[in-house]
Formats: sequence, structure tokens, C-alpha cells
Amino acid sequence: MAKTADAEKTTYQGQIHLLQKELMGRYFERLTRADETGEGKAVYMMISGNPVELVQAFDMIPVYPEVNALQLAVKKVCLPFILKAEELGYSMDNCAYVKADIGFFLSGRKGPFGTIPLPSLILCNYVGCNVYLQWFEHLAEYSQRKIYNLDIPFNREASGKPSPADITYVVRQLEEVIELCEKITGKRFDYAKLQRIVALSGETGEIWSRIKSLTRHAPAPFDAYFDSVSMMAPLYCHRGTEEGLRFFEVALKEMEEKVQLGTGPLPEERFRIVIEGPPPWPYLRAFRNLFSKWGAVAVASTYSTVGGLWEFGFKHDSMRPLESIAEHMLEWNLCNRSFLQRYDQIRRYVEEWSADALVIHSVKSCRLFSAGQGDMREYFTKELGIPTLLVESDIEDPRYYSEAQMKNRIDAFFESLEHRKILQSAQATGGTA
Amino acid sequence: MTSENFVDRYRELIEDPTFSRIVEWKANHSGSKIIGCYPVYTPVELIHAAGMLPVGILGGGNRLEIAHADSRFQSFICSIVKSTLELGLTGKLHFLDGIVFHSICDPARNLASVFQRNFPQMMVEFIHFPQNMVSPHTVKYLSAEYRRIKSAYEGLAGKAVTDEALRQSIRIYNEQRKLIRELYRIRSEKPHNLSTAECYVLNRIGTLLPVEEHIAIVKEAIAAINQRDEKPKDRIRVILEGSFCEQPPLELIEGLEAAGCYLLDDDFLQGWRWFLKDIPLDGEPIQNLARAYLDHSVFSGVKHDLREPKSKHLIDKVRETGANAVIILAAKFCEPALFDYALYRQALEREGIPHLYLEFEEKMWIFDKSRTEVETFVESMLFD
Amino acid sequence: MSFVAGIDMGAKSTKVLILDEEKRIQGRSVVKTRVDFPAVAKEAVNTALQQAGLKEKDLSYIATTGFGRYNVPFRDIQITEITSVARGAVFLFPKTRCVLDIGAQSTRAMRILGTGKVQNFRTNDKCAAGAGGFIERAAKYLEVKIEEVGDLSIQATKPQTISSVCAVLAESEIINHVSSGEKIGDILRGVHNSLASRALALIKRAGLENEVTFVGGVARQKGMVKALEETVKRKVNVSEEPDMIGALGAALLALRRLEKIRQDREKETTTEETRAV
Amino acid sequence: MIYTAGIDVGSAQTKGIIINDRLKIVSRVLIDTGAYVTRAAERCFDEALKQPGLRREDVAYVVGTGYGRYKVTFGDTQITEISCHARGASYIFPGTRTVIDMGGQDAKGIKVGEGGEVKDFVMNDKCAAGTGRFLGNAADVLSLSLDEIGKLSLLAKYPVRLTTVCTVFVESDIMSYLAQGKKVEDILGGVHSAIAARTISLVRRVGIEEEVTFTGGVSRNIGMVRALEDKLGMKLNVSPESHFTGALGASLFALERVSKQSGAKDKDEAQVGAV
Repeated sequence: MAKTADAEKTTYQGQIHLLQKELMGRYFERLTRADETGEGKAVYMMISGNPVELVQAFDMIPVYPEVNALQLAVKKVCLPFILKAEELGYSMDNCAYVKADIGFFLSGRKGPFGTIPLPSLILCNYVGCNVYLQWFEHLAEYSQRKIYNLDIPFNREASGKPSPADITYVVRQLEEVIELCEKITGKRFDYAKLQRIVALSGETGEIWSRIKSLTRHAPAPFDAYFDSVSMMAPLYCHRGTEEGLRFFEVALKEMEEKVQLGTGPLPEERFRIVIEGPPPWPYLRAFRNLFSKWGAVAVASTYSTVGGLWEFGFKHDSMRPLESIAEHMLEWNLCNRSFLQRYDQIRRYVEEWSADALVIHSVKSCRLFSAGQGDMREYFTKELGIPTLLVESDIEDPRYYSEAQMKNRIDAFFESLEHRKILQSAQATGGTA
Repeated sequence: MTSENFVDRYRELIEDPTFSRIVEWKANHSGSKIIGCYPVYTPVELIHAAGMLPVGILGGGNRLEIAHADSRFQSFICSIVKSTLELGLTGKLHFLDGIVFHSICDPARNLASVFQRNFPQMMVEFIHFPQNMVSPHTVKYLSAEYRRIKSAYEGLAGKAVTDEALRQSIRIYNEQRKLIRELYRIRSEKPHNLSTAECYVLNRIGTLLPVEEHIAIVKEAIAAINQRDEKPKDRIRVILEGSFCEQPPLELIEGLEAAGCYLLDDDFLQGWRWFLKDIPLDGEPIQNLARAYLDHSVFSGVKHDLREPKSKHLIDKVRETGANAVIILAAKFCEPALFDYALYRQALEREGIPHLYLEFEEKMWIFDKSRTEVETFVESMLFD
Repeated sequence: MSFVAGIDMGAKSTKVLILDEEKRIQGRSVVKTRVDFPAVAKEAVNTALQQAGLKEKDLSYIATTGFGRYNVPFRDIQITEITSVARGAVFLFPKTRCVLDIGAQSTRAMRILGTGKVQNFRTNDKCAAGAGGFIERAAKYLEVKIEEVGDLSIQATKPQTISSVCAVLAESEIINHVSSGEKIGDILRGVHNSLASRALALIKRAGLENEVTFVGGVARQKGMVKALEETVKRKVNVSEEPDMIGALGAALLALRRLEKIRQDREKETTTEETRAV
Repeated sequence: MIYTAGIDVGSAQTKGIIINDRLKIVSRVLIDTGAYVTRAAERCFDEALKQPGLRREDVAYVVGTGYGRYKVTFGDTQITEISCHARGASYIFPGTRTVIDMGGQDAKGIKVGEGGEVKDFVMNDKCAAGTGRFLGNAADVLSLSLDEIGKLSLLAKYPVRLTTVCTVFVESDIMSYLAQGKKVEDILGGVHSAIAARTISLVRRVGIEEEVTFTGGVSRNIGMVRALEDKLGMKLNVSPESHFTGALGASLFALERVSKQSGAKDKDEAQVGAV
């Protein structure tokens, strides 16, 4: 039955976590320097399906307001910024990611992780999330800086493929962004350089997908939800660079070794789960422990594919740099895929990564993720007969996390999974069950 | 009242959650198809030109009990998403051959997927409206998107849509939109002669009736209204903004007026009076539709036109109509409206325009809180 | 000498205040609100009249406020509680520019002018609800009398945080604090603090101005006042009878209407006289 | 003779049950939880021991359940109320396939297997938390006691419609209806049918299969039983001691642990079968 609260916590603290800290530390130093000395030009962008390659091609600095919000939450300092935004007129019901970042932006942009420079370009890569449009529109009004809506048609056809018209539309816009960047930086666009960067992205993506397929092993070498998070930041901030690539080579090597040794993030892997939805950043550790305590390890997660979905065969192509950037934005990331395509993605995870159950973490802030997850639960429990748990809290707003409720639901869920196991083993051993 | 009140005449029609009027229409037009149009805006001309009936599917109002949909969409999702799904899950949308959603917000987009899964017999279309209003390539994209929708509907209707037919449909809807613009003009000039509730009802029935029928009704109504000569009351004059998708219950609209407001303008049912001027008939009709969307459509919280600041249109409205104040009437949990408010609030305060912020839900049944707030707002403007 | 009455019919109790022309209080009464509103109002008015040694016919004007303002058939006018509370607060504390009203059901913040005219106001958001009722339920759960809450809370040494804005989830947080053995005073202070921080958010939305007056029944709780002062970082005005201010404001508005009516009459009579000449 | 106990520490009340290895209930106790949870659990256990005149060491195994389960410091382990209600319900009514549990904090729908194991379960959404309290608040606003409102609601002729199942806002809704002069029984009728509707749409998520057993504190409210039965169009199993279901389930689990530990193989399998 239920272990007491002080049961095993995750013991895993591998190299990649240290390497990641160092890498991101350098990144934030660069941002702080940019703010203080005006050295380098910052481009604000959104995570989902980000075209970071273009930004790298002009040696501009990619800045993701989502990363600011995330850091503020993890460091547990987001609430005052959320409240500041609410004083301005933002609603209790608006996305708290936006509120935290806007409160932060209007309070001097200085965080415990570093200082965020003002944007030279606000590049709204509108990939799925409608709130992005509001978010950047507001930042543009407050900062009075140049804004460009890079409009990505939603992946809406039954085929799940973008139409030729969609691709041309996006490529044309990318060319307009290139002109903008030339104006802002005063540099000529270097096509060969973009090809080199896209090639690096291609390799990085490929290694990332190999890393992800390692969790098909039992035990999984790392937690594809809680540990993937550490590998995501480099994927967005350093994709298309040599050091970014190196990071993933090290990560792959480390994970392959763990597979050899048959070790995972927990002393014992008792349940293999798929997790859908973003984490509750302000309570990440507490949330993780609720699973560790049951020996539950995430073998796959949808959240780790918001920036790009590489594990199903996509690879950036340096021969068609702009086209493949367009395809990445249109098709190969979670946010621009329809809700039903996500059902399918999760189904594949459960089957191909041989998971026991699905856990849906429904966050109020991000409706792109959460709106309709009740129907998702319906589909997985009733159509596919996969044990599914749905819990609610938030990605950013600490006021929406209710420890007692969370614990009660998660404990009960794993208790019932354990019962299934007892029954199954009983049947297996020819018990009189 | 020198002429009958249109609210009484059409209330039942617009509040009937069983759509009996449309079910009847289908019975009398065997073989004709019906396409549901989810807010905000649908290029109804494409549906009309294919010989099908576009019907506004705007949620279930406050007569529908939500018993199934709340197990699919969480408590923090707006009412219209749930009530529309509830209509489907309880078989009240059986008369629809198809339904069309578009990229207004994240819940609406996921709702399209949930409809696909739960109602396989329905043709569920999703239009991605462009949000890049400045690129010269956008018109090409939107035209392509419209052609995609057109051919889908040609397939469903089993007939090709000629440019001529499309021009004809554009002409008819131009006329309808012109008449509605006229209603709004009368209301803002003589609000004592045309209440907002009436103006709303006359507009709302247009989402439920064949356009030709609606045109006749509105013509007749305008004639009748022009005969009226009511005594203006001592009320504050306000602009209402924020209800462009989910629609407030009639009682709430009536309540705002009863509490002492003349509403000079609003953004109810915005999508059904989407264009500021007629869509040209000469030239390639699909392109004209696309062009009109980009360059001659009304402001909307779900259309991100970076060519002017978000709040400009609102401030202009106040100035042009000479209103004393603004009421923001936003649907609970409607992210676009709630985000817009943050910028409106700051702009209105800069401009020294008093405003009241109210939230509503279509399923609302009790109005005491909003009544108290509006009364207070009016009191604060009248007494000193 | 003529008299007016202000009736504040709230969710939990009905308050009546009788004023004379000099704005002196002649009578007051508080009666528990029951389902039969008109009867309750009558009863409350009569008690106040007795105290003032007056008869019903002595009342020249009656203004009602509160959620039951429409349920008093013998009223001359009804005003919302926000308008009346603002008038009352400014009468007692003329420098007030910001009023916070925490009643049994709802919390309201308003920014006002020297005249008591409401410039801007905010009532609490559904999901940030939490008013007197919330404290009462907490007290009930913690098995302490509502009168004791204020004193227990003010003695708190290590206030517990209650982070959830939803009053329901906040209650389960209280239950958690209880089950992890926290002191009752510390939990109650946590309740007060969470209410205060929600109040601050409202006040800021309405516009935080220098002098703040705190009205409504909850203002009787010392711990709440302290929590509020700490959160808004300034001293707040609290009168001895913070829950009578709605009735007071209504009575004051009644007086103004009375004057207005008199002036109009005089005008008429004078014009008649001039015609007569 | 082996004795085991189940202590169910709820937000409002604490329930205790002691059974013996012949699966006979030898004592049951119900007390208010109050502000000192650990003490409540202790008190409940001691009272339960008194009736049959047992000493603590006579009880081989104690399982704590309910919100305060981790406060049953003297317990051997703790199990969530979901598992315990499922187990207890199908012990009292072996035909049980669906359990509706309404307590002070949460409402739950549980799909149970033949052995009383949890096949699937759902708990109320954030915004419908505090089901029991919802009724409590309604009673408070109308200054009635919890036991009265159920019976009164049965008298409703024209039940009102509530706009919300939010515990916080039911109060203002009720005040508004009072202000409109609605009858108390009609308001209560509305309150009960609102919760019933909400709960059924919750339970539907696990699929409603007969027999349906209604447990938890609220199941003692006849108005709620009727409201659920009307909306479901089927009879509900309601035991007169339905509020003890969780504690009973806990004591059964306890017994199972003991027999496991005592390692008697045949018993073990029997128990596994019974799980």
C-alpha cells in the first residue's frame, strides 16, 4: 500500500544537469551583458516551433519570454509579478505566464537568473497558441519596439500535412523576417551560414530523438518529463550552435551508459507512465516526489515536444533551409498540431514506449494544452482502456496548486494500479483470483 | 410605444435551444444542407453560394442545462464552448450537415477536434484566419484557404460554385450588412427610439433565418422604427465592448438599459456585420472576400492588426458618438476579451474616459451583482 | 425638525439609522435578516424610532441600501451599498479617498472624491471571493466564537500562509494547517492575511489613495485591521460601528434628497407668488 | 482471535471500525474531527476499543484513511479513501459496480471490480470542491441544520435553478432567490438537484454501471439520495451506516495485510481473490 511521504525521492543528478546549469548560466550572462552594455541585439520569440536558426544566422540573441516566466516560477518569485499585472487590469483568468512576464518586464526585467535586454525585434512566431499574439502585442505596446507577426497556418487538414500554399506563405514571411534582420543588424544575410546552422539543428534534433528513444528501455535511463525539462532549454537557446550540439552528444553518451548499467532516475521503476501537459513550475519538486514515492517514471511526455517534435522522423535539411524551417513550424511541433493529432501522439507513446498509464496534468493558464482534456481522458479510458488520471493545477500561478487534492488523487491512482498488478500476477501464478 | 416591441416578437425564436425554426426549415427544404457557423466570423457567402443555409451556432443560452460537456471541458473554460458541445452531445444539432470553426482562441480550436471525434457524421471545417495583416503574400494565402473551404462545400452540396453565384451571394449579404449598419446608426443617434435589446434581437435573428427573409424583416423594422418618436430619458450614454463571441443573456442587456444606460454602440454578433463597407462585386470574388477581410473588416479582439494600437478604435468610437463612458462586458474566461481589457483600461484612464468592467456568462440566470455594479456606476455619474 | 432614516438590508443583518436635519444620530437598530424582508425592515425601523422617541410619521424620507434594498416597500429611494458606504465613510473621515468594505458576502473597494462621489470601484472576483463568511466558516471549523477571532489572530506569532485565492480550496488549506497541528491563532491570522492581500489587489485596481477607511462588519476584528494595515502599509480609519456606515450613508443621501425636494417646492411657490402679483 | 481496525479521518468527522478475522464488526465509533486531528484519531480509536473491551495491543493492524490519514500516527499504514470506499461498499453490497462518494471535501465516482478493486475513479474538478460544505453553506444561509435540509428539499414544487456549483457563490445565489421571495423548499430543491446533476456528470466519466452504491457523509441526506435516484432513473444502495464505509474498507484491508504477513498461503490466495 501507500508508502509514507518520506519514501524514496529521486536520486538522479547526472552530468547533463550540471552541464545544463553551466550552459544556461552562460546564456543568461550573455543576456545580462546585452542589457548592460547594449552588446548584441535581442529577438523576443516564442518557444513553440521556434525558428531560432534565423536568429543565429544574424548572431542575434534569442530571448524567450516563456523562459523568463518559467525561471520566475521555479525560483518561486513569480507571484508579485503576477499581482502587478493584475493591478494593471489583467484578469485572474488570464494566462499567468503572460502576467508574470509582463509584470517582470514592467518592473525592470531583473530576475535572480539574470537581466533580460529590451528587444530589437519582437518576432511573434504564432505557432498554435493564440495567447502568443496577445502577449507580444502587449509587449510591443509597452516597449514601442518593432513587432512582426510570423503567421503559421494551423495544422488543420485531415492528412495532418500543411498544404503547399501554407508552406509558400511561411517561406515568404521568413524572407520578410530576413529583410527585417538585415535592417536591424546592418548585416547582409549569409545563406551558406544559415545552411551550416540548419545542418547543426538537423544533427542536434536527430541526437535528441535518439536520446528520447532510450526511454523505451526498462528501466528508463531518465525521466522523460522531469529530466527532459533540463534538456529543453539548450534545445531552444543553443540549437544550431556547436556547443548546443556538444551538449546533446554528452547527454546521449551518458544516457546510453545508464542503459548499459540498467540504472534509472529511481532506485526502482515500478510504474511506467506518459505525462501530458506542462509541469507546475512553482511546485516542480513537490510534484515530482508524489510520483517518485510510487516508483513512477515518465517514459514519454508531450510537453517535451512543444518546441519541436523530432522523435517521429523529422530532420532539418540544410539543402532546403527555409523550407525545412517552415515545415518545422507548420508540422513538427506539438503546438501547431490538432488536438486529435495529440491523442495519436500520446497513443504511440503508450504503445511504443510500453507505458502502464497516462497522467494528464491540466493547467489553467495554458488552454492550448488543457481545453478539452476531459475528452482526451474519455478517449483513453473508454476507447483504449488505458488507465488515465487527470489532475488540475497551474503552470505558473502558485495560487492554483492544492497539495492535499493532488496527493489524494495521485495516491489513489497508483493504489488502483497496484491492485491491477496484484491481480495480474495472481492470475499469472495461477492464483484463485 | 408607437410600434410593437421586436424583443417580444422574436425572443422565443432566438432563445429556443431546440432550434425548432431551423428543423422546420430543413423539413420543408428536403435535400438542402445546413452549415453551423461558430463565432466570430464566417465567410457565409461561400456557404450560401453552394445553396446551403449558414446558421449561427452561438452556444445554448441560459435555458440549457450543462450535464455532459463539463466532463470534457474544465471549469476554467468559457461557457459557449461547453454549451455548444452540450447541444451536440444531447442531439440538438442533428440538423447540421457541417459546422465551421476558426482560429479565434485555443478552446475554440480544440473544440473543433472534439467535434470531429464525437460527431463523425458532421463535416467539421476549421479556417485559419491570417494574423499577418502587412505581408503582401497574405491575400494569396487567404484566397487559397477560401478556395479550400469552397471546394469542401462544393463536395458536400454536390454542386460547383461559379464566380457568378458567389458574386450574387456577396451582393445579397452586402445588402443585409448595410441594413444592419443602418440599424446601428439609428440606435446611436436616437437610442430612445431603438433599444439595444431590440437592435440585438433584429440582428440575432439574422443568424437563424435565410438571409433573404432577414432582409425583408429588417427593412420593415427600420420603416416602423423611423415612425417612432419617444421621449429621451435621463440616462448616461455608453459604448459597450467585449461581447464579440459569447453573447450575454437578453435579460442582462435589458438590465443594463433599465439601470440607466443608453448604449450607443456595442460589439454583439460582430461577425454578422463584419465589413465596414460593401465588398466589391467586380473582379475575382474570392480575392475580394480575402481583401475585404484584411482591409475593410471591423476591429476584433481575435484579429491582430498591428497597423494601429489596440485601443484606438474604442477611443475613436467614444469621441465620434459623444458617449460619456464605456462598459466592458467580457465573457468570463474569454482570454481575448480579458487581454484586450488590460490595454483598454490603461488607454481609457489616459484619456480620462470613465469605464465599468463587468463579466458575464451566457448561462447566467441571476443578475443581482451586475445590476448593483451598473446602478452604482450610473449613480456615480449622475449624483455628485 | 424633520427626520430621515437609512436602512441597510444586508445578507446577515439589517441596520437602521435615524438622522435629524443637523445630521445628528437620533436612533439606531440592528436586526438579524430573516426571509421575510419587509417585516424585518419594519421591525428594525420601529426599534430605531422607539430609541429616538419618534413615530413613523415623523420620518420625512427613507433611503434603503444593501442587497435587500428593493424589498422595503415603504422606501422613498434605493441606493446601492457602494454609493452609500462611500458617503458614510467620507462623513466620518473627511480625508478618506479610498474605502474598503468587507461584508458577509462580498468585498468592495472604491476610490472616492471629497464629496463622497464614487470615482472608481471594484467588487471581488468570483474566484477571489472570500469575505466575512469565509472567516466565519474558518472560525466554525476551528471551534472558536466569531467574537474571539480578532483577538486570537492578533496574538499570532507565526502566521500560516493560505495561498489559494479560491475560498473553497483555501478552506482545505486551513484543514491541512489544522491537521499538521498549527496554532489556531496563527491559522486565523493566515485567514486575515489572505483576505487582506485579496483586498489590497481590489484596492489597487480601484486605485490606492492616501487615506483608507475600512468599513463593514469584519472591520470589528482587530486582527483583520492589523493584517490590512500591514498589507496596505499605512494606518486605516475604522469607526466604532463599521457595520453601520452603509445605513449612515443612506440616511445622509436621504437628507440631501429632502433638501432638494424642499428647494424645488420653494421655487414653485415663489414662482406662483410672482405670478399672483 | 485477530482484530484489525480502520480509522477514517475526514475533514468534518472521524470514523472508526474494528473487525475480527471472521469479518464481524465488533465496534464502530463516530466523533467530530475538530481542530486537533491527531487527537481525534487517537480518541476515536480508544473509544472503539472500549466497546468490546479491547486493549491496543489486541489489534493486530490499523489502517488510516481519509484526508487526515497521515495523522493516524499509531496506524500501520494508510490508504486513500477511494480504495477504502470501493472496498467497503462492495463488502456491504457485493453487487456494487459503481460507487458515488460524497464527503465534506470531495465528490468521487468510483468504478469497482467484482473483488471491490478500483478500476477507475474521478474526483470533482477544482471548482466543484467541497460538496458537503456546499450543502452546509446552503443550510447556514437559510439558518437551518444539515439534517433538516434534505427532508425539506423533498417538498419542493418549483425547484429554482442555480447558476453555479461553486460553494462560495451558492450563498449569494440563495440570497438573491430569497430576495425574489422564492420558497425555502424550492431553493433547497434547486440546491440538491444542482449537486446531483453535477455529481452524475462527474460519475458518468467512469461510466455508470449497476449496482450503484452511495457512500459518505452526504449519503445520509435523503434529499440527495432522491435527487440522484430521480436523475439516474435507478435505485441506489444506501446502507444506514454508509458513512462508515471508508473505515470498514480500511479495516478489511488491515485484515488482509495481517493474513499476508502471517503468510498462510491458502488464506493469502483467498485474500487476493477477495481483493
